[in-house]
This record gives sequence, structure tokens and C-alpha cells, in this order.
Amino acid sequence: MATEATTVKKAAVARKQRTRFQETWRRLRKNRWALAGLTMIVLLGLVAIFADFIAPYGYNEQNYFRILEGPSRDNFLGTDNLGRDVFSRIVHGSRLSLSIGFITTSIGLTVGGFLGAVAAFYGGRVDNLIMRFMDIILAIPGFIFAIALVSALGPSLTNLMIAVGINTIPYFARIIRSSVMSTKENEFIEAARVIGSSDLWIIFKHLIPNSLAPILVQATLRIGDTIIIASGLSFLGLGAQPPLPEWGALLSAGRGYLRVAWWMATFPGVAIMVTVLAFNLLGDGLRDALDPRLKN
Amino acid sequence: MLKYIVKRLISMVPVIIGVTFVVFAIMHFTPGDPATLLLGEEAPPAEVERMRERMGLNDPFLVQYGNFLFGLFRLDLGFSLTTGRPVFNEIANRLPATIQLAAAAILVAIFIGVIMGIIASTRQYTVFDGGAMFVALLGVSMPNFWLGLMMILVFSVFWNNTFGYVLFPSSGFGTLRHLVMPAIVLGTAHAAFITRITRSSMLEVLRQDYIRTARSKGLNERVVVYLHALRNALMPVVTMAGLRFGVLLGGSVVTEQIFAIPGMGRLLVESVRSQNYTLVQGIILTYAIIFSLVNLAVDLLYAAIDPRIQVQYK
Amino acid sequence: MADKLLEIKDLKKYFPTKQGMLHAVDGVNFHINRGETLGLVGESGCGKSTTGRLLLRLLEATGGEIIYNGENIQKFNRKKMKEFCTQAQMVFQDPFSSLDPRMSVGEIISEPLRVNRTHSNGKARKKKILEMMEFAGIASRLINAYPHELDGGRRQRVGIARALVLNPDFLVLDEPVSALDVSIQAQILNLFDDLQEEFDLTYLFIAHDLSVVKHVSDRIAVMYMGQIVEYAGFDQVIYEPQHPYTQALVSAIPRINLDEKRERIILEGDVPSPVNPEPYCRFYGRCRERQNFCKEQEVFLEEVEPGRFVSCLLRQ
Amino acid sequence: MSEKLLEIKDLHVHYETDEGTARAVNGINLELKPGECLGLVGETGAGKTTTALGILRLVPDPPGRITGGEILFRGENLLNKKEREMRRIRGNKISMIFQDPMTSLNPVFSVGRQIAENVSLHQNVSIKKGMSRAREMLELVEIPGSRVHDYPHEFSGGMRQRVLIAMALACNPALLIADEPTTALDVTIQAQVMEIIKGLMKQINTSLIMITHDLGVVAEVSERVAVMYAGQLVEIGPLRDIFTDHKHPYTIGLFGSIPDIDDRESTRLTPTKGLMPDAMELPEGCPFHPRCPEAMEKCSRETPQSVEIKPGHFVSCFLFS
Repeated sequence: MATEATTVKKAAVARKQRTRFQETWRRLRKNRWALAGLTMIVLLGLVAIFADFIAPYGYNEQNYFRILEGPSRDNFLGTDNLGRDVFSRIVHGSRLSLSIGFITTSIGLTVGGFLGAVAAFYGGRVDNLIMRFMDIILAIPGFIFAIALVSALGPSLTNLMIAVGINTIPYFARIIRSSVMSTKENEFIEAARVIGSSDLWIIFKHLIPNSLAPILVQATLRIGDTIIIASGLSFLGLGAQPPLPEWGALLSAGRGYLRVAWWMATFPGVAIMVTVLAFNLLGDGLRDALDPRLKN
Repeated sequence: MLKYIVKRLISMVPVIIGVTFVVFAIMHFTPGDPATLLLGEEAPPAEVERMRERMGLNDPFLVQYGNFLFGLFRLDLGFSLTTGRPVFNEIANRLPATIQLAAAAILVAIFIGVIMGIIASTRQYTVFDGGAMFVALLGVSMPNFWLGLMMILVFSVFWNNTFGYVLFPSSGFGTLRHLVMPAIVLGTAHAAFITRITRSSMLEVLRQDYIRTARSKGLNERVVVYLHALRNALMPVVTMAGLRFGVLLGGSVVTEQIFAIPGMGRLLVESVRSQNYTLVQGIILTYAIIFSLVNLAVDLLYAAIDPRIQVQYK
Repeated sequence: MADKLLEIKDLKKYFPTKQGMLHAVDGVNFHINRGETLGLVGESGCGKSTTGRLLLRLLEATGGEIIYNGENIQKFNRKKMKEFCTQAQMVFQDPFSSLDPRMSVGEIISEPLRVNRTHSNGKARKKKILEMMEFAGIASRLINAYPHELDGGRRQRVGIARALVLNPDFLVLDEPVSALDVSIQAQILNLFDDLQEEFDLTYLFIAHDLSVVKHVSDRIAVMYMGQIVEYAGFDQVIYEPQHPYTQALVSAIPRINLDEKRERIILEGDVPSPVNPEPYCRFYGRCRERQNFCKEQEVFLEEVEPGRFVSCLLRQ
Repeated sequence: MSEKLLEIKDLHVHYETDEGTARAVNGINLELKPGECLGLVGETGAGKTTTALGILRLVPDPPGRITGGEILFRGENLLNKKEREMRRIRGNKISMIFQDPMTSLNPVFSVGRQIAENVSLHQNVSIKKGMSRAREMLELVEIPGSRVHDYPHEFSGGMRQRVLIAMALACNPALLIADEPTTALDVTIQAQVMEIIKGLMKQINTSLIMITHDLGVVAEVSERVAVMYAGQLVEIGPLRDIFTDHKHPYTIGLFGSIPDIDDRESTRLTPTKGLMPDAMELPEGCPFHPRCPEAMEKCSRETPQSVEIKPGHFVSCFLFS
């Protein structure tokens, strides 16, 4: 008996049995670029968490003897017009940019996801109403809509996140709607109906788990986008206000000193780019890993 | 075809009306009193109250919106709260610069993006592919305001320091030389986006059965790629590039700011800072209309490429 | 006398489309006796799958009645409907999209039990699953495998096990073998045969392939553009077809018997769209024997000889 | 002057993927005379399509690669030809029609244009001249010539397949390879298309390789039949021999799987048990031995050679050697 059980078990192991998650992870691991993105995100996350330990100076620590000094051993990314250490400000700013990215995307994902899922599941008039409203918002270029919202709410970090978050809602509503709609087309949804499943059972056991993959990909890619939008608004002075070391705001401040202190504008921009790049790399990799058909 | 254009134009109307409502509502519930703004902080309260009455600010919300919409049909968008000039005129002054910039940027983007995308897709897994895709990835990850500053730094500041003259001016507008840097700055992200879409769309099309059919006829690879595949691959590219045009318009606001271009975007930022709501309202509406018109143009272009759509509207 | 397990009367399903009303199912009548198999045959778009879905109320009918065991299932409330689910099940065409890719074989087969809370005890449930897997011919080691690891034939067996786990009386088989290779197809057809005997099942077997249906059916109904054109015992339909469409359909089957040479009837044109059809014989435009009077009146299924129903004015 | 139009010798095609190497075609030997119709039968994954693509050298590379063998077309080895020479053969001397007519035509060009393209390419005439040939070809497959300017989406599946046939035959090829040309079609439409193929084969002196899993289709057009299993030919012979006197255990199982509509006694089907092995994990010896009811000890060690048991009837099985 026992031997038979073990042979069966061995056979099962020999057949490469993997869940979808393991399968995805295996493919993701093979993608060097995606791994690089993931590593960078993890590192950035660590920098944000341990900013106080990593940054040699406080984000608003001014040193009037060292104004607009270029990169040196003490301030290896230079200092700004108030003698603050650019490196420290960027390190502290990572907290802001990452939270902006995650919070705005979460707002868009929850509200947009809810609207999109409702629209897809109920269809008909509900769908029409929700999606037409989303069309209206989408007809206003996103960045400009965010400017309108910020101008109504007043410039501040919180309002910035609200504005960019709202801006993201229609985007997610559309994606989740189409994702749920295409999942709904599968015969296994009908099969679940035939065995007497309730709507809720179908939504939670079949629709959501199967629609999640593309949403995850889009959310990852979207985080990068929202970071750019948010820093753009801060750059225009419509987002985070001084002395907050938001990267876009740092760039904006550096702009005035471009001719005398190039480092002030250069490095915050590099920080934004690297962060957004990391999310894009991971997003692309996830997409390829989740749907190998799309990988070319 | 004409019938199709008319139909699409009509379908734009409810969306635009919806946009006016959303924009009007946002502006309406904004803190701050336009009458005070117009007259200045020191104006006596009675005066302000008279102004509010005159501007219709005491009417119920829907009546105000009705008046606004009614004015819109006569191209009357109200008056700028800072200069007192009609909003319509203010926008009309600034529109050409914005349109020139956007057009230049999109031309640059399509040209570079499509070529890079084709190269990447036809030489999949080679250095060309990897290189093009990495550049494109950098392009979509780069904030354009940073790219703008870096270009000024290199081509105006450093260049001037080294060679003693300015290669491209860092601000102003009017000549082609002025347009070069802004167009590149604004077009880069779009070019990168188009590269990525073109590549994946081409790869998808190159896998299709009809491409195999074309090859089985003995066509050479160039004909297969440029004649049989490209036209099919361009359809999603055109659609996506159209939808993405909104991002480009948004980017133009920042680009105009950096290069001091007297366009709508700069006017928008100024108006927001001075809480000039009527002007903000008008500008956002104008952007939405431009965006919708571009998407209409994209649909028409699509119909021109795809016979399946032409037939529906013969 | 055989008792009717299921009877449908004047069943209709219309779908609104941009071009007009699509008459997917347009006045279909048939019945299935307990323990027998009715083959429902037709080409793509003829409404056969829609009919199958209507029977299980996956779609709500536009008109007509569905009588199961003497009761009209369209009048069932939620509770009765759930009860009905345990008696009538379905096997789907596409073995790839009919199984949730995120569930293992065991989870898929046990889902009906969990939904209907029949086997609350985990152990009993597992035993039941293994039992079903054995009946369906799935090796027990595959209980934790995921659908993407299985080939089409095994996937279809999982679908069959899922349909059987609630001990139903009636199965709608919606083209269950058309996506499979011939030898796998034969294995599955044999399996259906065995299961019918074992569990005393009644089948509605939907297919586009007459030769497949012939193997399993007692009687056959041939559908064309949402209507039944001929409905009789399988040998009558296949060896002495009467309706001109059935005749063409039978003659069109590629034969493997080299000595059985038959005249082949080639129909002109394609199946027309069932949107806003004209109120006369749907086959008129392609019929070789059409007469002027065919266009002048509607035609209904009529019994032309005992047990044989034909919907053709020329035969009635 | 060779009497053989096509001769395939020990053809091997492999697909290299990151999961491993799939041996899709493993040493196929096949001959075809001018004007002859050969049916190539097998189930999904047997390597039929790969063989066909191999003849035209259209196996997608990467991941596919022709790893060995010769394909002699009129005595010349196609595998040694330059890509440019190969292009002159494709669509001209050897044509192919594919399974899915819905996706095999380019949606943005009119059907006439797509046929004319073929003609203008190989006969050095203008597209305009090619269009008149296209009109002719359409008429030949019973589509009104007036429809040359219509686009693929304006045609039904059956008509699209006829367009593809017209396109393939436009340059009077010496060999036509039809890869499951009727599988995607409804039965009555399938009959229309088969009728056209049969008619054309009588009119023009083109050889045909009809690839299909449907033995009924094979019976209609073929003079000889080759049965393929796991990348190898297990049995090949004249139509009647294969249909009435098949010898290989796989062929027996295959025929046992087919519901024969003319067989009035509804007997049970007798398919081979089990599944075709994955091309990545082919068993040692005879690829069929794990499923073979007659398997001997030898079968798992050695690969059987093809043996001629009757004139023209070859079987690869140790039962006959």
C-alpha cells in the first residue's frame, strides 16, 4: 500500500504540477528585465522606509555656508539654494513619490474597479450610464483634468493625490470592465450557473480571480504614470508645497538655478525616471509572464 | 463617408455637453468669490454684492449652468477675471502656439515611433530590437519636464559655455529653431509609446495566417512586412496614438511652461494661480474639444485604412 | 409506453441586433423520453446550442414552454431552480474555456457539491470526487492538476465528471466531442454510452456531425435556421431522409465506406442570416425542389408517418 | 527525366523551445508522381502541417528547424536552394491552402488584388493584367468575376476558401498542398468546396497533397493514402488497400474510431486507448508501442523499418518484418 502511495505521489511530482501563480513566477524569474524592475522597486521601498537612516541630513536641514555647492564628498549630489543636501532631499522624497504612486493608484483601482465591475456584470443601462460618464471624464486630457481638480481643491499634497486618483478612475473602470466582460464570455461561467451557483459565488469564485491578472499588470504600469503626473503638477507648483521634498517640486526649484547649479534639477529627475522605469519593467514582465501568448 | 463623419460629429455633442457640465461643476464649487477677485480685496461689500448679482452668481446652480451653456452656443465664454477681456479672445490668441507645438511633436513622434517599431519587430531578439525597446522604455519613463530642462542645460547652457553661441534658444516662440527642442521634449514620450505599440502590433500581425499565406505565395519579406503586415498593424497604432494624444496635450502644458511658449497651457497655469476661473473653464473646454476632434480624425483615418469600416458607411 | 422526461413546446428565443431581430430559436417542439438520447443536429448558427441553453435556463426563452417531469421550469422560483440544477446538467463544447483555469481538477469536480452543500463532510466529498473521476476515466493522481496541464480529452472528462457529480437524470451535451481528435472522440463517445447505462441517464446530444449523433442517438432532430425541419428515429433520418435539407446534409457527409456510393446533393449558397426571416420555409432559397407555393405560406412540423415529423410542404 | 514530382527522403523537423526540443517530424519518406493525389492523414500533433510547411521551407524559424533529410522537387533538393530561388517556387510551382479561410486572407486588400499579386509576381505582368486572371480564377471556383474588387469580409467562409483555392492555382502550380481545407467549414459548405477541388483536379494536371484528419475527405480525392503518427509515416498505400485492408495497429485503431454512417448496426467504436505522445517526450523504439495492443518486447527498443507487404503498400511495424 505504502509503496503504491509513494509511486503515485512521485508520478504526481514528476508531472510538472504548478499552480498558475507558480507558473507565472517561474516565467517572471526568467525575465531579467522584470527581475531588475522588481529589485529596483524593492530597493526603493527600503530606501523610503529607512530614509531617516540612509539620508545623511534632514530634508529641510539648511546650511547657509554651503549654498548651491556642487557634488562633493559631504554632499555628493550637491546642495540647493538654501544649503540643503540634494541627496537627502531625494531620499526623503522617495517616500512621497512612492506613496503618491500607490495611493493614487489604489483610489483609481478601488473606485474605478468597482464601477467597471458593476458596469460589466449588470450591463445594459447601468453599464451605459457609468461608461458614458467615464467617457466624459476621458474626453478631458488627464493631466489637464487634474489641473482643474487641483485648482478647485487648492494646491497641497493631499489634494494632489485626490486629483490624480480621480483622474485614474475612468482608466481602471475601462480596463476592469473589459477584463470582466472577457472573463464572462468563458464557458466555465455558464458551467458555474448550470450547477446552481449564485451571482455572488460566480463573482467571487470565478470572475474576480480570473480578471485579476490583467488588472495587476495595468496597476503596476499605472503607478509609474501617476508618479509622472503628480510630479508634473508639483513642478507647476500645483502639488506638494515647499519645503516638502517631492521630486517634481525639487525639479521645479532647480529650474531657477539651472545655469548655476545643474545638479539641483538633474538628480531629482533621474530619481523619477528610475522609479517609473522600475514599475514599467515589472509591469511589462508581469504581462508577458501572465499571458505567454502575448510574449513574442 | 460623409454620413459617417456627420454621425461621428453628432455623437461628439453629448460628450462635449457632459464635459461642460463637469468642468462647470468643478469650477462652481471651488472656494473663492469671482466677484471679489474681479473687484479686488478692498472693494466695499455692497459693490461686490452688486457685481455678484450682475454676474448671475446668486442664481441657482442649474440656472447658472444654463446661462453658461447658452453663452457657449454664441461662443461667449464670459470674461477673464483678471484682464476683463472676453475669454474667447484670450484663448484664440494663445491657441496657434499650442497647436503648432502639438502638431510638430506628433509628427516627430509618429515618424520616429513607427520606424523604430518596425525595426524592432522585424529584427526580433536582435540588438536592434533590444536597443529600440530599451530606448522606448526610457522614453515612456522619463518626465518630459525633466527632459526639457536637460535639453536646455545641454543645448543652451553648456553649448553656449563651450562654443560661445546658442544652438537652440531655450525660450520664446516663432521660428523653427525655437520649435526644435519643445517638439522633441513633447514628442519623446509619444514616440516611445508609438514604438512599443507598433512593435507589439507588428509582431501580432506577423503571426497571422494571412502573412503565412503571403509568404506561401513567394512574396519577398519586404513586401510581406511593408505591404501586407504594416497596413494591418497600423490600425491599433492609430487608435492608441489617438487616445494617447490626451497625454501629449497634458504634456504641452508643462512644455510651454519650460520653454516660455505663449500657448494655452501657460495661460492655464497662470489662470489657475490667479484663480481666474472663467478662463480656466474656457481653456479646459478648448482642450477637450481639440482632443475630441483629434479622435474624430483618428476614426476617419482608421476608416480609410480598414475596408471593413468603409463598407458600413458606403 | 415511454414516459416523457422533457418536452418543449413552441420554444422561441430572439436576440435584438443592430440589423433587426435575430430569430435564433423560432418555434421548436420536441420531447425526450426517459433514458433515451435525442440528437439535435444542424450547422453552425442554426440555434441548436441556444436551444440547449434554454432548456437549462442559461438563457430565458422569448416564448414557449419547457416541461420537465411534468412541470414548467420557467415558472420555477430560485429554490426550485436550484433543485432542478441537481437533476439537469450540461457538458460544454470547448474543453479549454469550460474549466476555470484557476481551479484544480478536484476543485472543479467538487464545486457543484460545495455550491449545493450536499456533502458537507470533507472526507465524504473527496470520496465522491474520486469515485466520479474513476467513472469518467481520470487517473486519481490528477486530482490536484490544473486544466492547462491536461489535454483536451482529459479536460472533457473533467467536465463530464463535474456534470455527473450531483447524480443528475438529464444531460445536455453541447457538441462535447467536436473539439477533439477522432480517437479521443471515440473514447469519449464510448464513455457517454457506458455512463448512460450506469446511471440511467437521458441525453440531449447536440452536434453538427450526423455520423457522431447516429452513434449515440435513438431519435434525431435536424435544425435549420432556428427551426426543426425533420424529427424522427435515427435510422429514418439517416437512411431515408425526407426533408430536402436533411437529404443534402446526409449526402454531404464524407464517407469512409468506398463501396457505398451515393449521389451527392450540393446546396447552393450559404446559410442565410436568421435576422428578420421571411414567414415561409426557411430553406426555400437553397432548396432544389422549391415550388412557388412554398413561398406563399408558413410551414410547420407535421407528422407524415408514425414517429416521423417533417416540416416541408412537398412532403406533407 | 524523373518520373517523380516530389520525393521526400528522411525528413526531420524539430522545434527548439525553452521547454525542450519537440521532434515534430522524424524521418519521413514520401513520393509523389505528377498529377497524383495523396492523402496525408493523422491526428492533431502528428506532424502533418509541419511536413507541408517543410516542403515549402516555411517552418517558422525560430523555433522550427529542418534538421535533416532531402526534399527533391523534380529532382532538385529544395533544402539546398537559396531563399530567392525558393520564393520563385512558392505560389508558382508549389502552392498551399490553409485550414482557416477566415484568417488566411489579408483583410485590407480586395480578393482580386490578392490573387493578382500572385500572378504578377510569378508571371512578370502588371497587377492590372493580373486582375483579369483573378477574374478568370474566381469564375473557375464558381464565384462571379464581378466580385474581384470585394474585400474578404464580404465573403462567407466557404467562399473565402474558394478564393484561396483560386489564388493557389492562379499560376498553374505542379503541386498543391491543401492543409485541412474543409475542417473549419460546415458540412454542406464542405461538400461545395470538395466538389470544386475534385472538379479542378480533373481539369488541371496538378498533383495534390490533401492533409486532413477526416478519412472521409481522403476517400473522396486521394489515390494513395499516407497515415502519420507522432512524426512518422506508419502506413502508406493505395486508397483501397488502406481503407479496406489496413495493417498497422494505429491505422486499425484510427478506423475503429470513426463513426461510419453507412454501417447500420450501431456497434461500439473501437479506438486505440491512450493518447498520442508529446513531441517533446517521444518514446524509444516504435513511437506507437506504449499504446499498441500487439506491442512486443522488441518494439520498445528498435524503430521498425517500412516494409512493402503488397505492391505499393508499406507498413512500419515489426509484425510484418
